[in-house]
Amino acid sequence: MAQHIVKAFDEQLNSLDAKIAEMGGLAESMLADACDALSKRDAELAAEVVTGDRKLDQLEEEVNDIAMRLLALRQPTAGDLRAVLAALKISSDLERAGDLAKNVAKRAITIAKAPPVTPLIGIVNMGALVQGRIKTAIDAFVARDAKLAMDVWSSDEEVDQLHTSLFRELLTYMMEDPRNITPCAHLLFVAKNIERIGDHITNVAERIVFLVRGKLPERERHKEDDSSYTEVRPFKKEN
Amino acid sequence: MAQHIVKAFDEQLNSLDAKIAEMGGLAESMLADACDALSKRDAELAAEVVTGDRKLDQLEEEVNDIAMRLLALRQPTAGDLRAVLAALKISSDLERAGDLAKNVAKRAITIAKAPPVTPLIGIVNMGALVQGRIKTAIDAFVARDAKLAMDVWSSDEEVDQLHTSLFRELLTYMMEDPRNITPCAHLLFVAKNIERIGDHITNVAERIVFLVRGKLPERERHKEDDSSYTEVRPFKKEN
Amino acid sequence: MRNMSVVDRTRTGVSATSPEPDSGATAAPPKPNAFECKRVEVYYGQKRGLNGVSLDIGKGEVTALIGPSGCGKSTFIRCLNRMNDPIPGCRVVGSILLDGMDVNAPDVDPVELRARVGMVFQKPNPFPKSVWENVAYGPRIHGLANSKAELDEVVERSLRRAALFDEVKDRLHEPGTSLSGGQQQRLCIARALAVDPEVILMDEPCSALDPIATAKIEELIDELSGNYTIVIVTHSMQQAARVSDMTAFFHLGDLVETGPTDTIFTTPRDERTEGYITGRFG
Amino acid sequence: MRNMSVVDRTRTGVSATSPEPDSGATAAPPKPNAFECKRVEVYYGQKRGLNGVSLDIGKGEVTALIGPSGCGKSTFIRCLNRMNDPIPGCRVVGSILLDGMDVNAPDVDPVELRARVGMVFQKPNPFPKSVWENVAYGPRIHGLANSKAELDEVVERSLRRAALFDEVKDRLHEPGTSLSGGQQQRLCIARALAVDPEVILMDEPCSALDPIATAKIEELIDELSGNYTIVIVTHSMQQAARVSDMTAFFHLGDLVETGPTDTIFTTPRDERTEGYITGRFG
Repeated sequence: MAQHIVKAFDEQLNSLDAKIAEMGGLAESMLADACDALSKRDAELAAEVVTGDRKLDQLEEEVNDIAMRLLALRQPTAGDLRAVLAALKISSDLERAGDLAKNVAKRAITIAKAPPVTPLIGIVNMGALVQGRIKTAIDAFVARDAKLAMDVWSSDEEVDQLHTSLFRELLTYMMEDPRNITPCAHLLFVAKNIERIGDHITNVAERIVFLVRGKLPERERHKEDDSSYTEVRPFKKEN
Repeated sequence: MAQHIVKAFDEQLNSLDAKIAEMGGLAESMLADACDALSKRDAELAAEVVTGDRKLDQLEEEVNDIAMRLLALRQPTAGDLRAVLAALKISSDLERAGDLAKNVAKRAITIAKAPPVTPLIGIVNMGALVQGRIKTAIDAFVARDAKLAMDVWSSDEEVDQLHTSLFRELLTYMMEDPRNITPCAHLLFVAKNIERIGDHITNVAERIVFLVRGKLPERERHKEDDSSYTEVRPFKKEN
Repeated sequence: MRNMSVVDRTRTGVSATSPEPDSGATAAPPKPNAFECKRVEVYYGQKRGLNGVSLDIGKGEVTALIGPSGCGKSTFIRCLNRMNDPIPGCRVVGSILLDGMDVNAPDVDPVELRARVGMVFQKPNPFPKSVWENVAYGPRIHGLANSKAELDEVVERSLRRAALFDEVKDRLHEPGTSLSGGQQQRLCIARALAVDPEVILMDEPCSALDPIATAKIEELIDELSGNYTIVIVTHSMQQAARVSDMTAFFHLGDLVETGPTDTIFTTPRDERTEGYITGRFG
Repeated sequence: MRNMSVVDRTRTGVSATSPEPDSGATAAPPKPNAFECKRVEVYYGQKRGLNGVSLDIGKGEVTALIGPSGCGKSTFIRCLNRMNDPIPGCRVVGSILLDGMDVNAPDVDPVELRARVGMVFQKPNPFPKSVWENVAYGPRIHGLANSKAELDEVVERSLRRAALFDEVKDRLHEPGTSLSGGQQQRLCIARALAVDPEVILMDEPCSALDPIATAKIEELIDELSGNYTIVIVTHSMQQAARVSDMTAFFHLGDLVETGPTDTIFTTPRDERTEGYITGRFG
């Protein structure tokens, strides 16, 4: 698309894009650091993630603010309007993704205090997967690439499957040894949080598709993981 | 505020308000039904909540759609613009609240299959508390009552405290008997979901304050519950 | 459009060449058209001002014609009631049907046509007579009223429809030109309404008015739609967005794109339309 | 305002009565004012058209004056370079300082004042002369250039500043009136710029232009701001929103509210301002 006759309008729209890209980068590195802190039992790194979330909150407010001014002062229509609305929605998903990464970090601090009983490799893999989806989603946003966004949108199932198997695994650990219960309970939430960051990235991908094409992706997305329906029974039945 | 000279503008803004009120009512009754299904072990009622969530998703899309058209066709400013932006944000919080209530219902189905081992009164109380906050928030929205919204905004701490004590309690049950682990793990998420619905309502309250006053509430909100930092040790230590 | 909820405003997109039927079982019955225009070309001497425009105008709808200066939108609207006739060397080719009647047929009386298809201009142009006379003139010459009492009735009804009666009921015998600009424009609308038209054409009706007077005209357009077909040419894209059901975008004598106004302003198909409405044209 | 990021546009709100200092340690130094107006009243005979308006106009900023017809915005802008002087019976009371100089002082030459405070009108009004002559006229009568070569330089520089040179460089000796409406308006701006003004007043400069020509003028206003103080009267609230740093809302001869444009259009303080910009006034 060509430039606006009024150059300031382009600058303001670009500033929205830049904030979104910054938020995406921040959410991505928060998740990476939180998973790192978890696997390395590094409470200090985890604490950094917790405080780092403030920056993301602040960026979201800035996006809200720029978007409101753009709407009030520039009366955007068509693709410009969709860009402003996409920024509003995406920033709120990224802010929540950051919130969830922060919560992972908080729990990493608690888990680091318990004896290291459970293998974390599944969670770390899931984290890496979601981290990659954040990156690709932001690339798709910056490039206005609906096809790439559709790839991100379709790639949520792998995360959901990982999560459901992790849920099962963690419950098994809890049944093996009551001392695992506190750390594994927190790990249940860690896994759920990462899965939900994945959901937010799916939303982001959806908004990018709407931004570029003017309509949402069509086929019904297989959205929810199955962990809510998962039952695990203790090995040694007492009855 | 007086009517617009162009009456259709008022009708369109009112239709946004009506959708938001409808969404609020739906989210409220979904939470109530989910908690009811949980305490009565009523899988059928729970299944109704799960399917009912689609209506909320659809309403959110309608709000997005009306908001986009209003922005494109009416170029709202000042309070009108803030109302459109508030509707966009609030609808997304209510949609997520509904999602979380749906997840409570899903888990209620799973929990109903396990033997009834844990007292659910704490969770049901927490649900009722949050349900009341949804209702008050929507009342505040419809009446454009920033003071009432501030009441809602400030009343999140009670929910957080209830949640932290529930977390501790549920971990204790899990340690008492491994057969409790599956249902209690789901109850951990049920409690967390309700707590998070509370967070979304806090966001809704915040947006109402911004809508009415043009600025966000000022003092730093005590936002997070402490459950992420909570440790519970087994009664009988093995070392 | 005022009685339609925003959500329900997804009308059938009338394409520039041929109307596409709604897909699916919920398709509404096709709406009747006030005008059906096919391959309309306008020549000024050798110069072509309109390059074969095909556009249907739905009955009871508000259709906005937009586009940069010289795009042909005013030329097109003037074809609809043969306002181009008096221009020396001007020639209209193609077919323009009003309720099936060829408006350019030799047996059509342009004066009768202009009673059925009224027009309101950029600058309010009341006759230099009283408010009452301005409105009564048309019905009298068209023989629509036989007595002073009947004329009084037509005048009041027309002024009420134009949302002006309450403001001028005590000033009916003052000159029309003594009214404010916005009132004068509504007086011109009342004058058009007095001869019971089917269509009202408006060529930049608010460009001389302030925002309050403009909003009153826009509200009036909303109120008249449904009962009257309205075609409005406007330089203000925001006005097109606010008042119209359908928008047609003209560029260099071509009809580039037409469709439901909300579609044009949120997801236009043509890059030239998007360029124009977002302020990107060089 | 073009070089400011949107976020950084939280300027000090200049209140209608007295400027309030920024609170806190990060307060910017007070911006210099081009104009300081105190209790300005304008009388036409016995009738008061402006009820004691106090308004400061920041140097290098774009200030938009908005309000319904008859609100006093045009009356006020015309005070700034004494364009009201020729109106019989018109009397201005109060103090209007331009860089500290009382513009109404007896020793101020209105012609000199109008070189420092240029004006652009609603209808582009080039002289019936060539493009070159239109721009060269002012510098010549004000003795700002001594030779044809110097005048050529001034003309080119002024046309470049008005973003017009590239479009007219091969037509410098064609009549100014042969240009398009938007080009004519930029020519009038170039003419104002040629005498090196500090302030440019614009009274509805785009109301006769289409959206593309309007956008070009708005982009030009953005480019000129910073180097020139610009005061613009506009009926289009959207235009005020787009082009200005500060907005002043007038109503019935009163200055109701003034402040940063983004504040006025998102969170105005006064209910009358909100009513006007949201289309609620009766």
